[in-house]
Amino acid sequence: MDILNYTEAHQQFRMRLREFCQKEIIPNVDQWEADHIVPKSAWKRMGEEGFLCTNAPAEYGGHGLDFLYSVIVAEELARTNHTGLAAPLHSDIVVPYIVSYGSEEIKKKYIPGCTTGDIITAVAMTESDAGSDVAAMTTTAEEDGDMVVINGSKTFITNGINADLVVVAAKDPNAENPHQAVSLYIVEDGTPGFTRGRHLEKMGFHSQDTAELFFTNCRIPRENILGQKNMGFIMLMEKLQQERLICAIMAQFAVELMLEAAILYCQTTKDTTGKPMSKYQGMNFQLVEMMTEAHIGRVFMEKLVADHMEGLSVVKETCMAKYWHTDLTQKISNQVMDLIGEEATAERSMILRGWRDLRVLPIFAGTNEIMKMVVGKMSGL
Amino acid sequence: MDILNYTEAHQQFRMRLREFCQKEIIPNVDQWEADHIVPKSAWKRMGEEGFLCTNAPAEYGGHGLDFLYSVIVAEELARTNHTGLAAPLHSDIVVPYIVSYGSEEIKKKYIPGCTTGDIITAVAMTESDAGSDVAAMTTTAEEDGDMVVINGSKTFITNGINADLVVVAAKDPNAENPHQAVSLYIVEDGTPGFTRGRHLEKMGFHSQDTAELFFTNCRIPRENILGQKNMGFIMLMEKLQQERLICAIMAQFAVELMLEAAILYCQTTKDTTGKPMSKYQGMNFQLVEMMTEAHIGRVFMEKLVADHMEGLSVVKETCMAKYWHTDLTQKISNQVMDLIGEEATAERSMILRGWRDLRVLPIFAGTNEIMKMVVGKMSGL
Amino acid sequence: MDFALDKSQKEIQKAVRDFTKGEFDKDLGLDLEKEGKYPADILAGACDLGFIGIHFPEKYLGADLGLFENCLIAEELCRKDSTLGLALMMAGYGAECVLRFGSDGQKDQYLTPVAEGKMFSAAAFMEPGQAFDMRVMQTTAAKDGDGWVINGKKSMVLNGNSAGFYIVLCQTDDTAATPDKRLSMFIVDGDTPGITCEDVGRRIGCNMLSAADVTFNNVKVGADKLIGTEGAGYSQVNAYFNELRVLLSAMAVGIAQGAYEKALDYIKQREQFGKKLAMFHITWHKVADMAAQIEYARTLTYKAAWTFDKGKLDAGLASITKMTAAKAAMAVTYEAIQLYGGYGFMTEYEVEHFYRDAKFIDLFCGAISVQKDVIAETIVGKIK
Amino acid sequence: MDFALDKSQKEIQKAVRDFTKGEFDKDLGLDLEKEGKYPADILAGACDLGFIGIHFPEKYLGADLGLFENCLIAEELCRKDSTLGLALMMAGYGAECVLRFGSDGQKDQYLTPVAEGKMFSAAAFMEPGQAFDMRVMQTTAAKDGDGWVINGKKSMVLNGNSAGFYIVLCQTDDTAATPDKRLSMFIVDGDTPGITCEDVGRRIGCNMLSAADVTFNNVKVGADKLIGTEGAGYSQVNAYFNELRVLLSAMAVGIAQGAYEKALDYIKQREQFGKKLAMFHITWHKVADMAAQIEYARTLTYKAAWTFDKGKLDAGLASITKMTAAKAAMAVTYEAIQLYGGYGFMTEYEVEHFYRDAKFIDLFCGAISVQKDVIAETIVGKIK
Repeated sequence: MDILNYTEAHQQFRMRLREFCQKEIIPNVDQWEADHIVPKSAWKRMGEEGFLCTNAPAEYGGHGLDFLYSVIVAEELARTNHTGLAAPLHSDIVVPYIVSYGSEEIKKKYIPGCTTGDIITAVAMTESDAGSDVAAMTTTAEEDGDMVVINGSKTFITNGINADLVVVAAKDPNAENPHQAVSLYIVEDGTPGFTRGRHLEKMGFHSQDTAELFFTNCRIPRENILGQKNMGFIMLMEKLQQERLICAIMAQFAVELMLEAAILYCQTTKDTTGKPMSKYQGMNFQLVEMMTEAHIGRVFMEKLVADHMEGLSVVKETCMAKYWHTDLTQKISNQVMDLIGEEATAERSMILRGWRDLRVLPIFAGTNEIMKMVVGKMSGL
Repeated sequence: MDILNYTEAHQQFRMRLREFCQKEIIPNVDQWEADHIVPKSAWKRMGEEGFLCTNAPAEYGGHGLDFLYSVIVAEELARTNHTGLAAPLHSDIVVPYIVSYGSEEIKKKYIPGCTTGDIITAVAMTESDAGSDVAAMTTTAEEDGDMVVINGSKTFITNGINADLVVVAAKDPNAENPHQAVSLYIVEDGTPGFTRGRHLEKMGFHSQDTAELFFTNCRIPRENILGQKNMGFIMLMEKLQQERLICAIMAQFAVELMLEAAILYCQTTKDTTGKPMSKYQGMNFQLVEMMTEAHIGRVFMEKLVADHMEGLSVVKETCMAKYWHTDLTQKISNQVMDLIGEEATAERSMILRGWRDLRVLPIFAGTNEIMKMVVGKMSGL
Repeated sequence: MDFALDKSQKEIQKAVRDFTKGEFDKDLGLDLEKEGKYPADILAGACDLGFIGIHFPEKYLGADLGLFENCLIAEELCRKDSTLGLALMMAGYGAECVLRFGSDGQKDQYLTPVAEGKMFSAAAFMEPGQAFDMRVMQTTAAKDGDGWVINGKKSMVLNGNSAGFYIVLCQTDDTAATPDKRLSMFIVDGDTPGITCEDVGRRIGCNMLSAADVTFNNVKVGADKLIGTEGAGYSQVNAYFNELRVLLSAMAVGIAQGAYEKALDYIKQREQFGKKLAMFHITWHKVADMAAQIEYARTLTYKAAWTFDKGKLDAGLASITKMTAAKAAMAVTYEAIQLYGGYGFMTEYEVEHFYRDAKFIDLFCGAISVQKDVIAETIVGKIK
Repeated sequence: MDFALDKSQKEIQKAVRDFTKGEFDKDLGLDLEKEGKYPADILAGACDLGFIGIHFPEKYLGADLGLFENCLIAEELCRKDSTLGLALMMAGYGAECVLRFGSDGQKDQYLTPVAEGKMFSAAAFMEPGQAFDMRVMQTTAAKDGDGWVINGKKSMVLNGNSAGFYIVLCQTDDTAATPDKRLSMFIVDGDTPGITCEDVGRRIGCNMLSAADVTFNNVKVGADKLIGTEGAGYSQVNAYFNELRVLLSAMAVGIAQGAYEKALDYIKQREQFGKKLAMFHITWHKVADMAAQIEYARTLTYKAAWTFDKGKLDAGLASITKMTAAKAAMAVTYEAIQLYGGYGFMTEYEVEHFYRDAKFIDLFCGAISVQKDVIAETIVGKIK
C-alpha cells in the first residue's frame, strides 16, 4: 500500500524544484555557507518559481496546494545539503501563524509577499533565559493607545538577519497567569526600536542567518496582533504539531541523504586487494541496519503526514517523531562518518557539513527532552 | 488513517478468543510451563472453537478467513504470556506448505484435521550441523519403488513431541547441486523409523515441546511429497515472507505486553515518600522512549501486514522487520527488567518468563545475522 | 601506577583456577542450577582452601587480605561457572556488615562459621513494594528491656530460608528527620523464635541459593545484636553496598570472561557456509566489542577494589563500577548466546545461565537507575 | 596493583594544569580554531616547560619519561581546550617513529627541534582512495645510488604544509608477498625539492593544525634517511599506531573531562521551569553516564600507557583503548552539548568544538571498524 499518494502534478512539481535546486541553489551553497547567509534574491527566485507558501490559501495569494507539496519542498531542499534557504520554516511554520490567526487585513497585506519571496519571515519566541521554558519569557508588550510597545530581546532566531517580518511572542506584564499572558505580534523590518543583534556563530547551519533580535520601545499598531490577546500559548500549541512534523520530515530526508552517500562510498571504495568496503560484513551489516532504520523512519513519517493531512490530532506522535527522527540523524550521521573514516574529517567531504548541521536538530523546535516530557504528560505517566 | 481495517467480525473473533484465553489457557499456563508441554486437548479445544487454520481455504476444511485473523490469534496468544500453544506456527507457517504445495489428496486428507486440532503439525528443517546453512543439510530421501526412504536427524523442532504430522526437508543424495536437491515430505506420527529424540531443555519456551527427531529408514509413500521433487528450496523461500512476518508480529505484541507491565509497575510502585516511579524523570523518559519504539514498531508491522495481504513481495522488508522487531524485544524486555529491578528476578514476577522466552526470537526462523545477509544481498551491497 | 598483580595475588588466582578445574563439573553445575540445590561439597573445599572470607582477619579464619583478593576469587569462580561462583561467594551474604561494623564478639561468633562454610548469612534489607528505597523501613526494632524486639517483613532475602544469621535493617527512630539517623542494623540468629520464611522459588539466576520473604514477628534480640551504634544503619548499609557492588562487579567480569571464552571455543570449531564462524567479519566485530567491554570492566573493577582497600572508595565509583561491569557482562553474555545460535538457547550449552546470572547481578543491589542516582548524588548532590 | 599517580606524575599534572590556566585563553582559542592559526607562543611556552617530547631522552631535550607522562600532559591540555591540546600534542606528529626506530643521528637531528618547538613533523601514511589500508602503498622508494628516490601521493597529512620533516611510508619491494616485507619508512626534510602540498582546508577538528595532500615527485633522500631497516616499514607503522592510539585516547579522555566540567558548571547555574537543570532527574542520569564513561576510559588509558612503558602493549589493547576512549569522548561531548541546549550549538560556548575534536580523534588513525579489525586479529587471527 502507498501511505502517501503522490499525483502526477506532485511529481512534476518535484522535478521542477529539483532542477531549480541543481541550477540555482547547489552551485551557490558553498558561497552561502561562507557568507553565513543566503541572499534575499535566492528567496525571491524561490517565490517566483512558486516554491514558497505552497500550502497557503489561494484566496490570500498562496498557492493553495496540499501539504504533500510542503513535504516535497523539504525533501528536495534537504538534498541540497545546506540549511540557509529555510523555506519550510518560512512557508510551513511561520506563515501558518498569519494564515490561521491574522486578521483579514493582515492576511491580505502579508501573505502575497510571503508567497512571492518579497517577504521573508521569522518567528521570535526563544529568549536567552527562556529556552525550553517559554513561560519564563520576559519580552513585554504593553498597549499604548492604538499602539503596542514591545520591549525585550530574542535569540537563536532563524532568518533573523533576512527577516522582513517577524512574528514576536511577548508577554502582557499586567497578566497574572504567565500561561495566559503571551500574545503574538507582527513586527516589520524597519520598525523603529526593532534592531538585529549579533549574527551568531554556530557549529553548523552556516548558511543560516541565526541572530539575536532586540526590541526597545518598539511601537507597532495594535492591529498587528495575531489572534486574541494573551492567547499566544494556545496558538503556539496549535501550531506545534506541524512544526514538529516538519522537523521529523527534515530529519528523515537528511538520514536518507547521508545513507545514500555512505552506500556509494562503501560500494566504490576498495581496499588494496580490490575488495569494496560494502563487502566487508561488518560494514555491510551497518549499512543494512541503517537502511532498515531509515525505512522504518520513512514509514512512520509518512503515516504521520497522512494523519496530519487528514486533520487528525497527532500531537503526541509528532513529539515522538521529532525526538526519534532527530536522534536517528545523530546515530546515522555519526555511523556514516565512521564508515568513511578519516576522509570524512575534511570539509571537502560534503558529509561533514551534514554531520555539523544535523547536531542542532535534537535541540531546536523544543529539545528532545521537552518532547519526552510532553509525551509523558500526554500519556498520563 | 488506519493501515489495517478490522471489521466488526474481526473484533468479535478477537473477543471470543480473548475470553477463551482467559478461561482455558491462562489458568493452565503455569502447569504447562512445568510440564514442558501443552496437552493435545488444548490444541483440540482451539480447533473446536475455530481458532486454528483461520487462513486455510474453506474448500479444504480451513476457515478461509483473511490474514488479519492470524494476526489476531498471534496477538491474543501473546497476551497469555506463554509460547507452548504455538497456533501461529501451526496455522500460518506449517499448514501453508500443505495448502500451497500439497496434492489434492494431501490437502483433503490433512487440512481438516489441522483445522479441528486433531492434527498438530511441525516443520523439520534445522539439523545440528545445518542451522543457518540449510544447504549443509544431511538428511536424505531416496526413492524406493512407491516409497521414499528418509534417513537423518533434525533438531530444535517446535511441537516436536506433540506433532502428528511433520513436514520434513530432506536431500536427494544423487542430486549434484545442493540447492536443487531438497524436497519436502509429509511424515505422520507412528510411521516406522520415525522416532522422537530428547525433549530439549531451554532458557525459555518451557511450555513449548522442542525436540530432536530421528528418521531411520523411515519409509513413507511417494505421494507424501509436497510440490515438485528437489524444489524444496524455492518452496521454503516462498514461505519465508509470511514466516518472518509472523515473527515480527509476535515480537511486536510481546513488546507491547512487556511495556504495559512496566507502565503499570512504575505508576503503582511508589518510593517511601509516596512518589511513583513513573514520576521520576529518568524512568519516565525510559517509558516514553519504549512507548515510542513500540508505536513505531506497530506502524511498521501494520504496513507490512497490509502489503503482505495485498500479495506484494516484501521479502526484504520482512527480513528487516524480523531482525528489527526481535532485537526490539531484547532491548525492551531488558529495560523493563531494569525498571522493575530486583523484584523482576523472581519467576513469580511474570515479566521474567517473557524475558526468558523472548531471547530466542533473534535466533530462530533464521538468525538476525542471516536476515541482514539477505537484506544486504537483496540491496546489492 | 602499577597494573600488574603481585606474586601472591597471582598465586591466589592460580589456586582458584586449579580449584575450579578440579571441582567444578559441568553436568553437576547444570543439575544444581536446575534443581536449585546447593553445592555443599564444593563450598567445603573452597573453605578448606581459604577462598571464603579471605578478607576476614586471620583469627576468624580469614587471610587478612582485602576486597581486591576477594574479587580475584569471585572473578575466577564465576568465570568457570557463573552459578557455582555466585553460590560460593554469596553464601556469606551480608557478613561484611559484621566484618566492617561489628564488635569483636560479633565477629568471633559470626565470621568464623561463615569462613568455615558452616553457616550462611543473609542480608535482610529490601521490603515489599517500596522498590530499592531504604530511606524508610516498615520493619521496626523497639527497645525491649536491654534488648530489642523486631517486627516486619523483608522481601527476596537471599539465603532467607537457610541463613544461620540475618543482618536486618530496622527503623529504630520514626521521629528522625533524615534517614541517616532513622535506621539501625541487627544480627538475628536464624533459629530465633518468630521468624517465618516464604520461599520465593526459582529466580532469573543465582539459583543454587534460595531466596525467601522473611517475616519477623516479635523477634527478640539482645542488646549485643545491634551492629555498631543505634541510628548508624543507613550509613552502614550504604557503606556495605559499596563493598558489595565491587564484589558483584568482579563476578560480572568473571561471568563475561567465561561466556566469552566459551563463545571463542565455539566459533573456532563451528562451521557455516563452508567456513568457521570465527572467520566471518561480523564475528570479528562482535568479538572485538566483547573483548573491549571485558577489558575496561575488569580494569575498573580492580581499581575500585584497590581503592576500597585503601579506604578511599566512595559510593560514586562503586556504583560506576557495578553499572559498568554489569552492562559489560550483559552485552558479552548476550552476544555469546547469539554466536552459539540455537544452541545458545539450550541449557546444556551453559551460556544461557551465564546470561541469566549476569542479569541477576545487573538487577541485584540496585538496578541501573539506582546506580545512576547514587553516582549523580555524589556529583550534583541531593535531588530537590 | 597501584592506581595512584606517583609524586612526580602529580607534579607534571599540576604543572600542565597551571600552564593551561595561565596560557590558554578562551577567546584566543576560539579565534585560532576558527581561523585555523597555530598557537606558536603557547607552543613555545609548553616547550620551555618541557611538556613537548617529555618522552624523549634527555639528550634530545626530553625528560626520559614514558608514554604515561606524555598521556598525562595530553589529557590536561585537551581538558582545558580540545583544539589547543591537539595543536600542541600533534605538532610532533610522527616523531615517535624516529624516537622508537631511528638511529642516534636521526634522533639528534630531528627530535631536538621538535622538543624545542622549532620544527613540526608529519607522518605521511595514508594514500588517496584506499581508506585506511596500509598493506600496499602506491608511494614508492626506489634505490638511487646509495640513496633513494620517492614518488607518490599521501592524503590528508597533518602538518603537511608546515612540516620540517615527513615520515613517509613507502613501498620498497613490490615483489614481497606479505606487507611486513613490502614497506619501508623514510625521513624526508620538508624543504627537499619535489614536494608539493595541496591544503586540505578546514576539517572537523584539530583546526589549529593544517593538513595537506602531499605529492612526492622524484624526491631524493640519502641512505641515512631510511628509518631502521629496509622492509621494516609495516611493522614500524603498526608499532607506532599502538603508541599513537594510546596518546589519542588520553586526549579523548581530556576532551571528555573538559566538556563534562563545562556542562556541570552550566547545569548548576542554568534554570528552567523554576529549578536548576542539575536538579532534573534526567540530568542526573545523563551526568551519571558521562562520569562512568570518563572513569573507565581514563582508567583503561592509563593501563595501556603503563603497559606500553613496560614494553608489553599489544595492538589489541591499544585499539581497545582508542575505541573505548573515543566512544566515551563522543558520548560525553554529545551530552554536554545537549545539556547546554541551543547554546551548545553556538561556537562561543566551546563544547561544540570539544565535540568536533572528539570526533576527529574518533576517526583519526583508524575509525571504529579499523580498531575492531585490529582487536579481532589479535584474538582470532587473520581473516580468510
